[in-house]
Amino acid sequence: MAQLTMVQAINLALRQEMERDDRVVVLGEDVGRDGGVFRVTEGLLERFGAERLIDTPLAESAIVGAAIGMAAYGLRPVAEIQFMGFIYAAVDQLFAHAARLRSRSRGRYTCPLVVRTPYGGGIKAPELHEESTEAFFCHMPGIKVVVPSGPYSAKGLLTAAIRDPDPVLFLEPTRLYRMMREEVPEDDYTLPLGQARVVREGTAVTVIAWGGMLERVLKAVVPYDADVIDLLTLNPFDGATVLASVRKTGRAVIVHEAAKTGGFGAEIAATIAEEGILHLRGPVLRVAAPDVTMPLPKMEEHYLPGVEQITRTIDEVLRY
Amino acid sequence: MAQLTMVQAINLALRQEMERDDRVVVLGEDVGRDGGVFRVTEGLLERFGAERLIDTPLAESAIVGAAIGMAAYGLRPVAEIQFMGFIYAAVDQLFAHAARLRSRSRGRYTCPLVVRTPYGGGIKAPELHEESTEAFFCHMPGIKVVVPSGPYSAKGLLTAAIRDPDPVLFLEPTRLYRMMREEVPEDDYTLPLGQARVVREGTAVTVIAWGGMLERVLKAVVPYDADVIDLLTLNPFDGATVLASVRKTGRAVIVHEAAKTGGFGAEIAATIAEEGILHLRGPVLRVAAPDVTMPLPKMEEHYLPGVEQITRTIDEVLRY
Amino acid sequence: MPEEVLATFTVRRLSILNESGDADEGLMPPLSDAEIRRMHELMVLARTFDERALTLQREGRLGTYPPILGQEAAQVGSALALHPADWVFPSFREMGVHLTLGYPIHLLFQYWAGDGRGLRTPENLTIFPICVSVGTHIPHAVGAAMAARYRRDPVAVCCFFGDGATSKGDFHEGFNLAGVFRLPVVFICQNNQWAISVPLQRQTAAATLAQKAVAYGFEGVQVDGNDVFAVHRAAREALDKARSGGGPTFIECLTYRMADHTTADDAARYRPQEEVETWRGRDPILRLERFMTQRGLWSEEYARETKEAATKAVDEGVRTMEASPPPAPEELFDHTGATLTPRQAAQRKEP
Amino acid sequence: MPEEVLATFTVRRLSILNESGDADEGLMPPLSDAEIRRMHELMVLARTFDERALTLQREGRLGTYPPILGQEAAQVGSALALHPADWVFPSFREMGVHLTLGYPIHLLFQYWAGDGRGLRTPENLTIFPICVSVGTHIPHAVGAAMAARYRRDPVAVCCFFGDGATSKGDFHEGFNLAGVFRLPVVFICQNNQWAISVPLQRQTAAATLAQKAVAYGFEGVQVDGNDVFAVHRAAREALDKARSGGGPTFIECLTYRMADHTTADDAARYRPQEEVETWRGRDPILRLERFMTQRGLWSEEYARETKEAATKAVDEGVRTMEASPPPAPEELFDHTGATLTPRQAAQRKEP
Ligand SMILES: Cc1ncc(C[n+]2csc(CCOP(=O)(O)OP(=O)(O)O)c2C)c(N)n1
Ligand SMILES: Cc1ncc(C[n+]2csc(CCOP(=O)(O)OP(=O)(O)O)c2C)c(N)n1
Ligand SMILES: [Mg+2]
Ligand SMILES: [Mg+2]
Repeated sequence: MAQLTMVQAINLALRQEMERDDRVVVLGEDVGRDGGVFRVTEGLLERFGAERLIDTPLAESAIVGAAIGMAAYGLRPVAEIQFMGFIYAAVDQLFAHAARLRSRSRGRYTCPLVVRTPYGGGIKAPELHEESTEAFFCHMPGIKVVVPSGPYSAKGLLTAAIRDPDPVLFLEPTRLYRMMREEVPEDDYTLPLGQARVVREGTAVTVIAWGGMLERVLKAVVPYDADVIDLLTLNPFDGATVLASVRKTGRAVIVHEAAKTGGFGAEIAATIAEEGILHLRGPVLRVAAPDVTMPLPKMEEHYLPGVEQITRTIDEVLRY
Repeated sequence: MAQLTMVQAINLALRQEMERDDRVVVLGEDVGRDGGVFRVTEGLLERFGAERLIDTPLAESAIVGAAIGMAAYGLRPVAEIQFMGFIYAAVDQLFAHAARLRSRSRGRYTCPLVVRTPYGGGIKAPELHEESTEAFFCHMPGIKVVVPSGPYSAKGLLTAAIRDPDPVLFLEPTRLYRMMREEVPEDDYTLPLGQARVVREGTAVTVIAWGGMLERVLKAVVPYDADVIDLLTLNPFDGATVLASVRKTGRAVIVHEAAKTGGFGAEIAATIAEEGILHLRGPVLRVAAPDVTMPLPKMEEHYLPGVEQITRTIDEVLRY
Repeated sequence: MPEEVLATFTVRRLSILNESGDADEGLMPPLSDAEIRRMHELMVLARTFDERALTLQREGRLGTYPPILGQEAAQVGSALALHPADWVFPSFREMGVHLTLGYPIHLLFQYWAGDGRGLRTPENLTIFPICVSVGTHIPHAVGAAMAARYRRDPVAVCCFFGDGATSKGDFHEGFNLAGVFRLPVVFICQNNQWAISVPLQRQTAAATLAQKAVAYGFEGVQVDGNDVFAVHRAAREALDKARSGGGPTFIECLTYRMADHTTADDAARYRPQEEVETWRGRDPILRLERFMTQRGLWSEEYARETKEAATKAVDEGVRTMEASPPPAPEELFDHTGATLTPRQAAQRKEP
Repeated sequence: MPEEVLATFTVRRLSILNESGDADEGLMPPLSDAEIRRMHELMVLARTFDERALTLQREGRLGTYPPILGQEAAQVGSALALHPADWVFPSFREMGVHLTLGYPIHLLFQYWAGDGRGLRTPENLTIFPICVSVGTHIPHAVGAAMAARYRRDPVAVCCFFGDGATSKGDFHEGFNLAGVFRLPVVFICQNNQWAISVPLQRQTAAATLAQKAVAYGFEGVQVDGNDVFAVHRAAREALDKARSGGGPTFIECLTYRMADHTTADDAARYRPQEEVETWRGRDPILRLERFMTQRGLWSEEYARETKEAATKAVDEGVRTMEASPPPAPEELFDHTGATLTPRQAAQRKEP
């Protein structure tokens, strides 16, 4: 077992799945020769050749669209969108097609496709390189949305995503790519999609987060008796784990780095308001970015929720 | 004052704004000679000529993209996407550009653009002709989302949308196009964006809806002492009106025809859970379509929330 | 500007069978009499299906329907060039392709009646579901071709679309990918000269659609789309080329949409009746019948039998379609994913 | 297939100034000595800016930066053909265009330092904000051209992008629209032969990018992008044509990206150093200097003064940029909409 970064863990997952299953192919911009702009696919071209590590032209809709055709034909494509800010051009292929191929054909054709993309803020990158609009994709039945929060979960979830019989959007928190190392087994393991992870147990408040925010949440909760839930899969999300925790603590704080209005925190809060309200002692609070688009680097720390903001919100809900 | 259908009301709004302001131009597929597939732009080509009623090639991204350029140049384009199911191809232009032009240029360029599109179910149309994925667009700061619920609100809101200095997505509930007539003044009037309408006052439960569902809600609430709120603008939505009502009634039911998970009902419920929870007597319930994509016509009534389902949910919340 | 010439491109047009039914024997594809009759029978079946669909729609037994009248040669001629293992990616106006390939008639009707179960392609066929969103299936075809090549499968992929589709970004991105990877794919555009109310000259300033292939570094050719022999020959050559590693081809079938865009449309609002009349004279079935008459392949009796067989098949399709019970409400949940999400499972149980 | 030829297209290449600095006098655009010196000075300014940006980035004073080294002729030559009222839609690698048009140097630096305020174009210029999302600004340029035409404004719109952008759907949809409406727009592609690690031959199977205009029914031409006279002449003619109602033109400037894609990239991973060396010999500034020497427009002193002036302007830009206070946190909310939403107003007040 080795201490790996998230980039290495994802690379390992791809490598192992490609070894295991010749249906797995990777396509995207600069994924081959260059090994990806974050080096996530480094060394895979050398190992698997240009037929399985496909450098495509600069065309996001075609990357996802072609991957749909490949998936329907029987392959297991893993498409990379270079940054989440460029996935919008592929939304039509994702929503009108990937999500619906199985239902449109009443099960005759399926779409076992993974779309990977770096996402989230905090890396001081140019415009559109730090989007965190995961909520868009959580309102489309037929697509799963998965967000790892570290190297270990990245490998286990990506392996599960590649083996999943349906399309999965796999969002990789860019800020975490090299921020930490974790023990990541060489062995084949998967983490089940749709299952949250209780990272820390407590009884006073439930704090729910995913991806790049989890690290900040874990810093913020140190002085509190908090249950911390790492959602891992956003769609379908693990309502049972969330509700069990809220029933125990009676208080909920949801943290995400996307703009507040319409963010995925809304769905979690709504679910709690619908199914857990009788156990609540106070409001369900959301810590989120303000309702503006991601600014350029000089402003990004004013935008992203910080530890202090999380602490303040926990304090607020503890007043009830 | 005349009794108009929604199609006529929208046509009148377009005509009057085009008379009033030569910056207003209409572009889209079949909007000119054909007068639009729903006849919404009927007669406008004859009145304003092909320079202002622009039949475009079949290219949704270019329709919105070109409209952005026109708006930045100083016009007030009204772009039509023929059905909401085809707007996904324009999401990149909407999210990466229309929403951000003002902030990207720090106010130097603006984007006073309206994108109109028929939306929603219940018309027994082919696949992708009955989408109601309004929630996607409510998570993008910089874009307003407006949904009229009848001829009168359609004219007032569309006029306001055209005069708005920022991009507005104007969703026209297709099912209502010719379902009802209302008194619609010839006179110039606007309904302010961002303001909900209390359609009916009551004290036992707040029912919140918009667009095509309002009509069903109004049928369902007849026997109840219900406050009914027609949201009209989804982003930015009128939280104050919603919260004032919930404070009064202590109970909330939100009705929308989109799939439940991640639908805009989540944001309303979350807002109530955050800011109105102390006044709640029971759970905030959502009546929504199930988490599947819109089916073909033979199944559509199994998909769309019906009067009975609304009634049942009101009964449920009244038990608290 | 006087400059160095870097490259020259030509766009060619293939036609074999003229309106009088005379064929250029030098260009005729190798077809036996039986095969020619089969072509004709399928075109008659396609037209019979189409006529019935319009009737059923008027009677409220089908939903919105897009007629194929006038495009039978483009559809049957090209589909007859396909091999059973080839993959087909249709748009929404290729019922002649479906019928030629043996897609069950009752399923076609079922789909157009608004019942999604009609889109479940039988296991023996590799036809993708009808694509309503114009042009967006082109990348799927390209992806399937990538997969076929990766698998070393000796198959071609064939993708159908209309003139309007050539304006979409996905047309471009897909074509470009096909060119870069020299994929085994044949693109067949039925240029019926209208995209609802938008005529070809407002769809593009290019004089032909075929020339759009120049942008992607592969061959584009225009054929007379009402000439079943020209269509068949071009499709056969392009499919053979694709299967043998020669890369993609773009075939523009110049034809005409004789009917309204769909049953929800009224073409009289936007196009002159004379144009329609001009094209009526170019009817693809009439033309083939003239040829068959010259060849001695046509007789009153043959014609009657052909029409009867078509009518019978269509009748049966309608009967089977209408005998199938309506979908059960729970079927809503059947194919969103391989398994139900917890929330879907709960929703499925709701009254 | 033997067939009728419908149309023939040729793609031409314009070059005027060769690597030795000899110009084809017959093709030379009309330029005074002062104008030629101005060209040179701007190219030197562009290079000086670029060198400084790289230094600043290494020192942590700028963020990720995309160098323009080697593309100065394509940028300065074309930008000098613009009129003040023309509208310009840049991508992200046209700082030479900005500098030629007089975009304040400190704002350019501010933007690349990660401060959005640098993108507020001064009122006297009509340059659109830098577009990071490749190719997606092409429809904006087309829309602006539609608006200009509607207003009867005698202006041209000029849109810049790279070779990678030609693969995007928006390139296609925008070009097609420009063709259909014969709009006053000039598309200038700096084909620097790489899109990050993807070489031109993997970007498209077309032999030239210029030929892509065939698909849209308007003229495409390739020019030697390291030849400032050829670029200038082609741009001037195309812009004049656009302003006088002649419709769109596509100009492919064949050039080379001499540096890494950005400061975050390492081109040595994917391309041979020899290729870069070959292109070093084709340096656009060197070539112009050789021409100027032959013409007696160049001297050691002129060269020194030019470099000094450029350095001074860039120094001043850096100083002004670094003297500007950082943005205040509340500025986050300043320009999302004309007014704040109630929720934004509340968020703005939060600590
Ligand atoms: C992406 C998209 N935009 C708009 C529509 C609405 N629509 C349906 S068919 C059609 C015209 C299609 O024209 P063409 O591609 O020439 O095919 P044809 O109908 O002539 O067979 C339009 C605009 C659609 N289905 N998909
Ligand atoms: C739509 C989109 N996809 C991906 C990227 C990431 N990216 C930035 S530049 C670039 C290559 C651009 O190549 P080209 O158009 O040739 O311009 P150049 O960088 O050579 O100037 C890529 C892939 C992007 N910015 N936008
Ligand atoms: Mg057509
Ligand atoms: Mg390039």
